[in-house]
Amino acid sequence: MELTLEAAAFWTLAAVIIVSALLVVTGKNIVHSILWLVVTFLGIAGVFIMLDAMFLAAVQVLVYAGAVCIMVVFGVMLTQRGSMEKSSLFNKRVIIAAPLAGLILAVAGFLAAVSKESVPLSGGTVPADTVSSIGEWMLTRYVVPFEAAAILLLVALIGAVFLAGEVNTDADGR
Amino acid sequence: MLMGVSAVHFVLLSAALFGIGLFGALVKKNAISVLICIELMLNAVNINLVAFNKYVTPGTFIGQLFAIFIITVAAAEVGVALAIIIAIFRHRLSVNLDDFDWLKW
Amino acid sequence: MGFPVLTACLLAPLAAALILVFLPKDEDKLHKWVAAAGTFVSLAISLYVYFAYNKELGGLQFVERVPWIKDLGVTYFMGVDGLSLPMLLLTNLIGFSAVFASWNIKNRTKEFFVLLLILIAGVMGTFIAQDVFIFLLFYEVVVIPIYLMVIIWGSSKRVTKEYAGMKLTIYLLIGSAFLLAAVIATFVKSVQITGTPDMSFKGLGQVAFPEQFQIYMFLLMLIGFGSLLSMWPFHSWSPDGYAGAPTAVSMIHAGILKKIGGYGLIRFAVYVMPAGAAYWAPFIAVLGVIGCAYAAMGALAQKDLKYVVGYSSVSHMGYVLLGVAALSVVGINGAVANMFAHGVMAALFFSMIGFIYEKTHTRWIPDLGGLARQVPRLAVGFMMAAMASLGLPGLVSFIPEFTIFVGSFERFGLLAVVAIAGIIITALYVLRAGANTLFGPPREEYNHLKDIQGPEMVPLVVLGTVLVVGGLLPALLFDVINSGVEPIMAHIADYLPAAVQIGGKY
Amino acid sequence: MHHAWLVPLLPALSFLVIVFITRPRPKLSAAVSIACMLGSFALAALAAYGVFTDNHFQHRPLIYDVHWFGMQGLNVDVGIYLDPSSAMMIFMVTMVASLVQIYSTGYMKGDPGYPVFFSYLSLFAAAMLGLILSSNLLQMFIFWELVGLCSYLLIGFYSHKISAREAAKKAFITCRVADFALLLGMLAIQIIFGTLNLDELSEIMPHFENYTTAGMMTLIAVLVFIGPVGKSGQFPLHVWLPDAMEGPTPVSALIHAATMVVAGVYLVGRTMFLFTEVEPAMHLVAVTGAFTAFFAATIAITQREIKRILAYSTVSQLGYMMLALGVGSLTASFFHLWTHAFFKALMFLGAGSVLHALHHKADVWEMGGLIKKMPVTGWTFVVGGLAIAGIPPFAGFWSKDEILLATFLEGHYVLFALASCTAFLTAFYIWRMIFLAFFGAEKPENHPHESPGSMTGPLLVLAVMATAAGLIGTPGNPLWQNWIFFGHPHHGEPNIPIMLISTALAAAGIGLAYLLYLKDKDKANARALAGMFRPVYKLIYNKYYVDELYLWFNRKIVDGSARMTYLFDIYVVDGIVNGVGAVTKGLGQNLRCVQTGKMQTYALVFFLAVLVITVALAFTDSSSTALVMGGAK
Repeated sequence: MELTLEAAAFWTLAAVIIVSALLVVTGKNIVHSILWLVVTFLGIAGVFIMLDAMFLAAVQVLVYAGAVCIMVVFGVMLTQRGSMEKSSLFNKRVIIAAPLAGLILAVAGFLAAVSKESVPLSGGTVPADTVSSIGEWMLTRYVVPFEAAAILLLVALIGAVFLAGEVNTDADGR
Repeated sequence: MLMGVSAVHFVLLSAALFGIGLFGALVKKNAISVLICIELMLNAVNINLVAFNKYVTPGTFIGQLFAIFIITVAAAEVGVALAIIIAIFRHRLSVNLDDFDWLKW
Repeated sequence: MGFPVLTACLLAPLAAALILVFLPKDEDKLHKWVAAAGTFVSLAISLYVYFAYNKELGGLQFVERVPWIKDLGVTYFMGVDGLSLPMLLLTNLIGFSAVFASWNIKNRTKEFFVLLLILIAGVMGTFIAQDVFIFLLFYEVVVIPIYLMVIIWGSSKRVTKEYAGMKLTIYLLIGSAFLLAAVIATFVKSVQITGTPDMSFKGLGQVAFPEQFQIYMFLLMLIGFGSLLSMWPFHSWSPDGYAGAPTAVSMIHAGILKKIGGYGLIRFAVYVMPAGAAYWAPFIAVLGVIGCAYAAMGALAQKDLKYVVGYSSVSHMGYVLLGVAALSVVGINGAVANMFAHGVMAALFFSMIGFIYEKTHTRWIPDLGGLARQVPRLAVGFMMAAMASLGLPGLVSFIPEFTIFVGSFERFGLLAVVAIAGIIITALYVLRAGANTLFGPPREEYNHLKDIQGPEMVPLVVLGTVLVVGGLLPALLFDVINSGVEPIMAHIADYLPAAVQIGGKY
Repeated sequence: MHHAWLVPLLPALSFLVIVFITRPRPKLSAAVSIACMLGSFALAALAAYGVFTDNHFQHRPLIYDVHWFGMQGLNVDVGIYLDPSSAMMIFMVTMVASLVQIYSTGYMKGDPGYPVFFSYLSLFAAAMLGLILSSNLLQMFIFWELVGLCSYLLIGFYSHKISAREAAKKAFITCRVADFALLLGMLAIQIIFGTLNLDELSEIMPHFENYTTAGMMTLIAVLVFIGPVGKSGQFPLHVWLPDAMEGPTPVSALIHAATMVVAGVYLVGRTMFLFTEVEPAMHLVAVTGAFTAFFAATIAITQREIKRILAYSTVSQLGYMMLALGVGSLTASFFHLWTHAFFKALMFLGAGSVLHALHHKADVWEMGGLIKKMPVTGWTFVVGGLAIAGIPPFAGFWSKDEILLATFLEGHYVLFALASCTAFLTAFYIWRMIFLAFFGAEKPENHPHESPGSMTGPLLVLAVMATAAGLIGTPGNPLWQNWIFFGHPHHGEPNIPIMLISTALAAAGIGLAYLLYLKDKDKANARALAGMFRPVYKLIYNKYYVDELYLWFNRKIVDGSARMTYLFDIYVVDGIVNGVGAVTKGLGQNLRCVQTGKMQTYALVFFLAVLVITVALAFTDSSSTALVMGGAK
């Protein structure tokens, strides 16, 4: 019954992720929340590494911890005026939402626990060269979703620009 | 229990993260906070997908591919959502979701 | 299959509507003549079909079949038999008259006549379609023009025209919802039993449905067709609807649209679900009798002419139900003939009331009086309709009523007596309305009124002729109807309880 | 004789011609109408001559039938049924109708509705003749209703008068009530015996037990009888007939005295085979007839309007005819029908002539001494009076005597007494009217003048008939009795006491009227008498309040329940309909509050639902549990 390295890594990462996620949710200052969010994302990147998904871990760090968080900070800057002290408060739904979230967790946990036997305990071996494999898959079998995602990104880009840039048409639009 | 790390562990981790994100998404007043919490939920899903990729179908990368698409879509979503929040903020001078109730009757 | 006569008949009004669409907006006269031409072609064709129909041969004639949706067994299946023929003729008689009854319409004539023509074509389609699917299709075609016509050209009295239009439409749609459910269930069941999809009346009629199934389905159909036929207690759309509707719509609605209910009840419900019919027949008879007596009493209390006729038509439909419920050759013959007779009579009534309203701007009986001196021709038309309504022998409605009475009295005994007593009340309210409108001291404010003339005479001449000819030569009507009814009754004879002799009832 | 079918057709033709062609030209219209009527009369006379000279027809009527319409279970023929009864009727109807039409050319002169009037008269004649010649009950019913329609139109001829309009409506609806029963009777006959053909029915009836019970048979007979009760103005449905006097006087003479109202008697006579089989029905007919005769006669005593007196007299005389039928004597009944047609038409036309002269002043108390200025009208009226009172040898005597005799011989002594009283009353009220109107002092405010020849001519002809029409049926010369009978000819031995009694009663009635209304110049005794029996007088003068009773019933019960039904309809039935609508709408109103527009609430509910569904799927059904447990094999 010794603590394997794998287990130690998992429990550490899990603790980091859960604690930082809780801090994200409970924090009253939104800037602090975003900073804790970065920690959560990094923890998740660690989990990805544990799961032999190197490429994904990199993407996670680049996209989530980097780009998304920066973008959210920009969002905060553009919308929040004055003090950040109480910029991220709870509303009245706490009373229902807390038990609901707890229950969903409980049910998911229970189901996961019951179905333990049917899930393989130790994973298979993922090919080491994940990046090239994924690249091949993406450009062959999954080329259509890939292109669709590309188009989606383009649309989102244009849409975001249009929505955020509305300020100019505003004057004559109304 | 503490010894090996199996798929169940990751599923439980993912569930916990999802629960936290859900809780935040439901109770936060600030629209950007809600957006952040939604990202947490998406990440929880990603953990699940990658975990199953490793434990169930290690050779085919389906889970990872799925996760990549989710990340892509999430990035797009964040962009558009922030743009919408900013646009609304311009009209209402508020990011409190409870003020955005003009979908009602 | 020779020249598609029935399709031509069906398309003539639609063609006229199409031409109307391309005409300039303010050519009022032209619109009316185009509409008249379209309906005239239909009328001529249907007259030809009526008299060319081979009564000795019977069955479906002038058949056209084009498969349409193979998987659902839907066929563009047109044909006429003794049941459809009088209805087809009636539709075109009334359609043609309705165009002339609307001769004085001033605003949006183009839209009005386009809708009117679509309406006529739709109703016609329901009567010649021999496929349930096509039947329902045409029925749905009818509903929307009516709604538009009521709320645009209608009049608000006791209730607003918007209310009337909505009530009318919702009732029609509720009826069709029940029907749709019944049709789908019947179709699915028939496929389960026979394995081949077939939506024609004839095909469905051949299927041996389980008895319990028939009983449920018949109830659905009864509610569906019954609310169309203004069966009590689903009747309250009828007086309000007619009062709100413009003349032409009242004519078509009371004259033919209502008859789709009775027609469908015989053609579809009784034919396909004979065991259900036998099970529910006493129930139908009771509702019919209540409808007769109740609506007659209701009509007695009315002071608005259109309400009088509205309630009266509910009462007359009670007779039709009673005839159907008798489930005998005599009863059903009477029911079909009465539908024809009532259609002609109600249409004439509404057209005359329409003219009165146009000229005096009121339908409120206490405000009218002595019109017989000022507008004698109008008075003649009104009186003819009134007399037909109270079942005066020598006009078209007496023999059908008599036939229904024979059929229902035979089967229901005392129950039928209540309905027959309705003829007294009918006489009371019809004469009261007629006398107070037409007779008594003439009123000065109506001295300047112009009698109906020229095109306005068409409804009176056409419908009046039918009233008299049908009354003097009932065989013209009954031979045709009988040729359609007898095969139906022969088909369902096995399911019916043994005829009850009247002597046993006392 | 084989052209009998033309008899009703000629007037019908004239109706069409007037309506569609000659209406703008009044004179021509009248000419067409009269020409057709006379032609019809000639044909009818020929037919009657043929029938009466050939004994063969008494047992085997001439029948032509053609198929009219039919289906399995209901076949109806129409046709002509010519036997002595119908031959007599068509002869009488065409004759009276011709005379009335000629009379009308004078009476209706200058009326704006002149051509319309003649068209209605033609239509009426056609319908009436059709009724008489019908070979089938349904056909008879059709014409029965058509004469009702003509009656309606003609009573309401002065339609601008509210009283005329109301009287017409009353007539139609009263008859309608009766026709309802008749229709029921016919339906029962059709259903039980499978035919409405008179000839076939008369053969079936003696063996009706093979088809139905005696109780049912009685019911049918009673139902059939109610129709004539309405049309022939028998108690209690007599109320419409006096009001029908609102119509032009020629109409009253033709329709409401001579022809249409006797259609009821005729129908009962035609369907005698229904009644003779069941005793109670016969009694009902007899009692109704006798009571009506007496009842109407008492009312007639107190009435003041000349036409109303005549109307009640008509009701009374129709009661006689019914009585005769009820005691089984078709002969007596039809004989009285025949004579009555002439003398009553005569009196009505005479009354019309008086009204014409006095510009429609109808109260007999305001007349007086008219006979000096209007000799022809006056003396013919006196002839009519003698005939109706039953003074030999005028027509009425013979026929009334026949009825009394038949009643007596059949052993209905109470009815006989009632009928004898009625004879006395009849003589009294008719002569009261004659003395008041034609004799005594002239009233200075009246300026009567004799009517033109077109009106007096028919009066003279009818006066001759009123005198002589009875002579074909005297005990010494029983031609009538050999022509018209039910079953077999019936020869009552001439009963001298009965003749004497009836003559004495008639003479007494006339004498009493003379004492009270002519000898007594200021009519003090009459007034005193009326004063002495004030309550009775009021009761009778107000016609026993039957009209008021019906009016009350109509106003309160019928209209009241109609009102209730309508209120029920708009508040309950429509209330439910609108209620369903309101509930749907209200539900929407309330449910829309759930749509707060707050996204997080929606999400909350969404995840709650996810939770519930997941739990439900995972913990209830095994198959779905496996689904939720994931791709686990």
